[in-house]
Amino acid sequence: MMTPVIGLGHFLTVAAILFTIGVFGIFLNRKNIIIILMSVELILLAVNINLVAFSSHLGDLVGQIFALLILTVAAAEAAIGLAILVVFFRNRGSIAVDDVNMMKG
Amino acid sequence: MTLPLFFFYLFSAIVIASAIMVISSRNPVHSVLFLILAFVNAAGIFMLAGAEFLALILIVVYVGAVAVLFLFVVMMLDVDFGELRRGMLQYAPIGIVVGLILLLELLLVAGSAWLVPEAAGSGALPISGDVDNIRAIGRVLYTRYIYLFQACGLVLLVAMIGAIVLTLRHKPNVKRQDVAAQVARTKATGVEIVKVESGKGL
Amino acid sequence: MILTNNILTIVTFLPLVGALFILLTPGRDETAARNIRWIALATTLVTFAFTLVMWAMFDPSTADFQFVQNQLWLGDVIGYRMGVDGISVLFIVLTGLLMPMCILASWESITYRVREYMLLFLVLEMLMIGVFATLDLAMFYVFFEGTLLPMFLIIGIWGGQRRIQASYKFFFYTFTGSVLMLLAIMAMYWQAGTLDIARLLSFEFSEDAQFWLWLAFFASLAVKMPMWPLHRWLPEAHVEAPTAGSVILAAILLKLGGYGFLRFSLPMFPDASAYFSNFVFFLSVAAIIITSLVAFVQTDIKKLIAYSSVAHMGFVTMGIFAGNVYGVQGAIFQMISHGIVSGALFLSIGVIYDRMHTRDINAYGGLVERMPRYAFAFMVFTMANVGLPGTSGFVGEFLTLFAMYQVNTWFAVLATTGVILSACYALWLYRKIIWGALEKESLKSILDLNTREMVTIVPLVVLTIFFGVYPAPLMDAMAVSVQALVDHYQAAVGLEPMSALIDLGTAGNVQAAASAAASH
Amino acid sequence: MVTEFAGFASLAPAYPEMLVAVGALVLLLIGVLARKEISTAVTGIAIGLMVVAAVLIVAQPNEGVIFAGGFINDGFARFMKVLVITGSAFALILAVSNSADHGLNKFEYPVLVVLATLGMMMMVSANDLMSLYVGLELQSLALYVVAAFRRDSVKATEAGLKYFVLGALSSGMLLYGASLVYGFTGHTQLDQIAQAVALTDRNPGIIFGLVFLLAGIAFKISAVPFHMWTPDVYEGAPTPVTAFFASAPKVAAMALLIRVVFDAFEPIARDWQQVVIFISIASMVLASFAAIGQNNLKRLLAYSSIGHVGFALVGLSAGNLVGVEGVAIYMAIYLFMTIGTFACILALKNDDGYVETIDDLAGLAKNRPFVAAIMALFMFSLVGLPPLAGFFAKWQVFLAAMEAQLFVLAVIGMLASAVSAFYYLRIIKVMYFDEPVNSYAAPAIELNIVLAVTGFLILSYYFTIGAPLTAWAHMAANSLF
Repeated sequence: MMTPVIGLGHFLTVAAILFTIGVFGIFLNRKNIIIILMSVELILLAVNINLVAFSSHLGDLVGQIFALLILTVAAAEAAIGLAILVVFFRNRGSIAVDDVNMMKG
Repeated sequence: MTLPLFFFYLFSAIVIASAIMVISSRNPVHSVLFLILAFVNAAGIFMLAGAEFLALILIVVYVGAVAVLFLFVVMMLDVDFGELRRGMLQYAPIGIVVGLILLLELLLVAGSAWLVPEAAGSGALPISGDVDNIRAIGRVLYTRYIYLFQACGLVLLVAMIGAIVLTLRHKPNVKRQDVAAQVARTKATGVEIVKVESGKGL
Repeated sequence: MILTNNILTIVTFLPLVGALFILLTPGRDETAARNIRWIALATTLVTFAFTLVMWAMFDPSTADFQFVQNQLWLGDVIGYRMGVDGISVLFIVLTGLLMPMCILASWESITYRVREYMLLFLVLEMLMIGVFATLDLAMFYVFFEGTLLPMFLIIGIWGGQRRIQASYKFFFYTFTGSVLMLLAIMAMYWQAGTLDIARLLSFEFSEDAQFWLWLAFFASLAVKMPMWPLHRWLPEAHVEAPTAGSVILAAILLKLGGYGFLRFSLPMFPDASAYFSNFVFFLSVAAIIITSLVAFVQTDIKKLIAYSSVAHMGFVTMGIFAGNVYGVQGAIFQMISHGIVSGALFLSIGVIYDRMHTRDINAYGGLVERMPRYAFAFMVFTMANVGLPGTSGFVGEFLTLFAMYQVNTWFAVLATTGVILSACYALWLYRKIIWGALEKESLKSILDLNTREMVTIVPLVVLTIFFGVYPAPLMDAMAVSVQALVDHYQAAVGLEPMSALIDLGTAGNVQAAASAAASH
Repeated sequence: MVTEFAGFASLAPAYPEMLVAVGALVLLLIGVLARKEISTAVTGIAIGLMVVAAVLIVAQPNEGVIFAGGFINDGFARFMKVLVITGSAFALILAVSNSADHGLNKFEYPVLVVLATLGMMMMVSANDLMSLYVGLELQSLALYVVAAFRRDSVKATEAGLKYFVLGALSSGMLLYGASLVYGFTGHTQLDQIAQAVALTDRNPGIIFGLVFLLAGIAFKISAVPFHMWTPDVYEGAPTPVTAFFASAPKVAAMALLIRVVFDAFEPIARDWQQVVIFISIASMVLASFAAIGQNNLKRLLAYSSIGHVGFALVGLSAGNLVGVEGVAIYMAIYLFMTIGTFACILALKNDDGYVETIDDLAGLAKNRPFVAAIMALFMFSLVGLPPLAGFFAKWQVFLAAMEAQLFVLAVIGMLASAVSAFYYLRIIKVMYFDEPVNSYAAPAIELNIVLAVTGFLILSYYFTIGAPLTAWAHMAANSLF
């Protein structure tokens, strides 16, 4: 239906950069949970761009349905995440989480 | 450069720039605002790819609800963000290395798509030209994908239960109106007759 | 007919029935403990009776497996397969014989957690009989490795001062070796397409496969045996284990290794066995000499006996890998005899340990004055341990040495020095404990064997002497199976069948051959 | 677009899911409408619901693909679903009498567990990347909440938060992989992906998509190097919740992994096998060594579960029928061992609270001989000592690895299992060889029953459930090939 004015690679590149920024954000802000949650949203956004681009490129609607599902579920996920964050904050008075420690006794 | 391509580069540049700002901004409120900016521009990218409905949803659901929820939480929690940022650069070198490797690999994939644009087969649900995007989604969402649709409903239900069970607190001293209790009042429960002996008081 | 088909199942799982009764015995007081002891004793005695029935029903004129059961059980791989031949039948009887003695030996010395103790012993008996009775390679491993569980707990709970270290060492040495054998078993399944031992015995593995499979089996069996230098766990386990635990360890558990060599390494991997035989001879002779020397300097009686066990097992491996009829028969005989003798020695040590609560050699001396019966029994066992003619220890040691002479004279000569060494330390031990003046105050009031101890020790004295003078019952039972095994092995490695040289059908011939060799 | 809905009867393969979904809603209504706190009753009904669902799955042979290819019910799915439901039901039973101690005495807890179970059933039956994702998220979201359920405890909420963050990240990776797979094959349905993969030669896009997918799932089964969350979450979450985490979700995620790699990526088996082998070795080795230093029981069990996932993956690495059968049996046995072990931990309560560290167990055999005996049984079984069930689990997976000639993997795995014996034995040593320090109250009746049942099954595996389980697992594995 659409003439592919913009090549698929353009979209994928943007998505790849976004995904990397998201992962990097999680590494960078290991203590700030709010930023981590936002980084997760960025990752999901990258995924959605991927899916939409593929959907358009393939002329196939499934990708958009998939993206729609992800949007819905991600909204639910954000709600849960923030709820847990709030109760944690109430208990701790801070949102700093100790580093995930692999060898903690 | 064609117009769509120009807009694509514009939106992409803004999305990436604001994504970087999201993770590096000193103030989380700024982060949320940049997140909103990223979403709005991503909606533009969606539009360019022909997914009009998703573009709308992204703005309505994400900017309208999720991002605002973030904003609420950031404002509500009185967080000392200065403390959180300390030691942030400690992980930066390894993070940069990991990030770069990841990026390179992902670009490799993207690049391969660039080189062989027809690597993919034909889809399961072809987009027909004479139906607009929202209509096409609507037609399959409640029929073909009824299962996923219902399941998403359950996911949202879980989110609701979870949010309530985690955060709702019954405060014992809050007065509420209870209609049933009001209607059920009788003389016996409502009035107490006390015989007061003279000269004694209550 | 029903009995014939199911005799092995009965013998193997009968102890579990007793264990169930013990589990259901109510109460936690002394009465309950007594009931539990009696149940355990009755169970082991009945089991022993059934093993004797099985031996009586056993037909020694064929090398085929008897009382066979063969059903698939877990999927298509693991089956419920049972059967015995002349090699395994004797070990089952030996196990059945020693278990009641172990229960009796623990009658008074085990005072706490009697229920668990007896339970573990009955489970252990089931597993040990299972090892010898099963014809499924996977189930062999299950039984073989399963013995770790009760033994670990027996050493760890009822053991001596340093029991924890001993139990850990025991567990890890054996477990680490065994996992490699497990992988080898799996590899054998994929090569041969079955785990039925009867069919595996006739399957020819490629030489390359044999090499690795032999090594993997060796890793497990040599630890269990134990062969020098993998024997380090044994002295500690022996020293720390309670008396009955030591008896079982020395008498039965060590034999699992030898049985494994006989059942798997030799017939299934003949080429590799021949290839590695010099290596095994070297280790065996090293074991015989080195551990005998080490035994000299021990001050702990149990440790001394433990090291002598390692030395005796050296004769066994030597005999097995000599790969001729003398060697294999000698090895089996040596294992049975060592089972009786070393078990009896540990029982004897348990007797004085119960009285004095020390195993230090220097704490004893002159026991003959107060304990004449004990002194006599201990003498018989010491003689058998040394390998004096007329005791059961002689036959096995002699046959293996004789076999070794035929294969490699140098190793045989070196091994023979081990016999002399063992005579030295064993007699020295006997002199220190039994002879001399009764000087120590604490020993003045020591009592001789009571009835219960007589019941445990006298049968072993009788058997030691009986098999020394007349080994025919054992030799007859194993002769045909051993012959078949050796023929198979020698055909595979391309040697002339030895059976043409001397007919070793009966024990009389063995004795004749023995005296003939002795006159050389 | 034509509707593909052909009457209610055509949905028969999904009846169990529908039953559980409706049941969850009914439970929710009961809980909300009831005037007083009735969490125990809701828990009871929830367990009953699970039992009915399990019976329905076993008794109802309706198999097939429905919902336009999004949902599949086959022998494998039925096997795994029964396991998942069993795990969830047992996890609920464990929380009955001590729910107040762990802050679980709210009716939302059983409701969330039921919903999580529904998510797991969807994962097991997923035949499409989309239904896979939605099922996974339904499960995960419920688990995040359950982990933080004790909202006044810092440890529990921190556990919930960590679990959430890493879970969300893993979902992101999984999705990124899914999007690449979709893009480069043009399909989301697993069997169609397989067809497309078979047609194209090794396309880097598909490979990367596969790797990201595997990484996402590896998080869910807590395999190394994506295991970091496990010890913290296990330690922080309330013990009945930890028991739940360690049992049913692992089974579901493992089933998901098996289905994805076999249904969708069979043509490039070589590629994913290498990844799985790496994950497997890393999990076995790291868990064996990292667990040695632990003194907290729940952390130790976390490492133990990491190690066991590694062992189960040995079977998957083989990539053959025996391997899948082995993994199925492994997960079944692992489920019972885990439930039983956690039941032991929950059965030990004194005035200071529940047993937390290994040292607390000292001399347990004298005070609580029954619990100690069962615990020892489980430890020996976790080591993989015959004749206990744990041995047969290992037997199955390593048998598969030997068939696939993965000798190095098998040897490393076996040695790792020997090392792991060290820390399991330490628990037995403390219970049996040391002198008592604590005295514990008698456990609740339903815990005793759970202990007796699981202990009996583990002990008598060879005689009782071994043969039917093997036969059923064989059937289940066959349905994938």
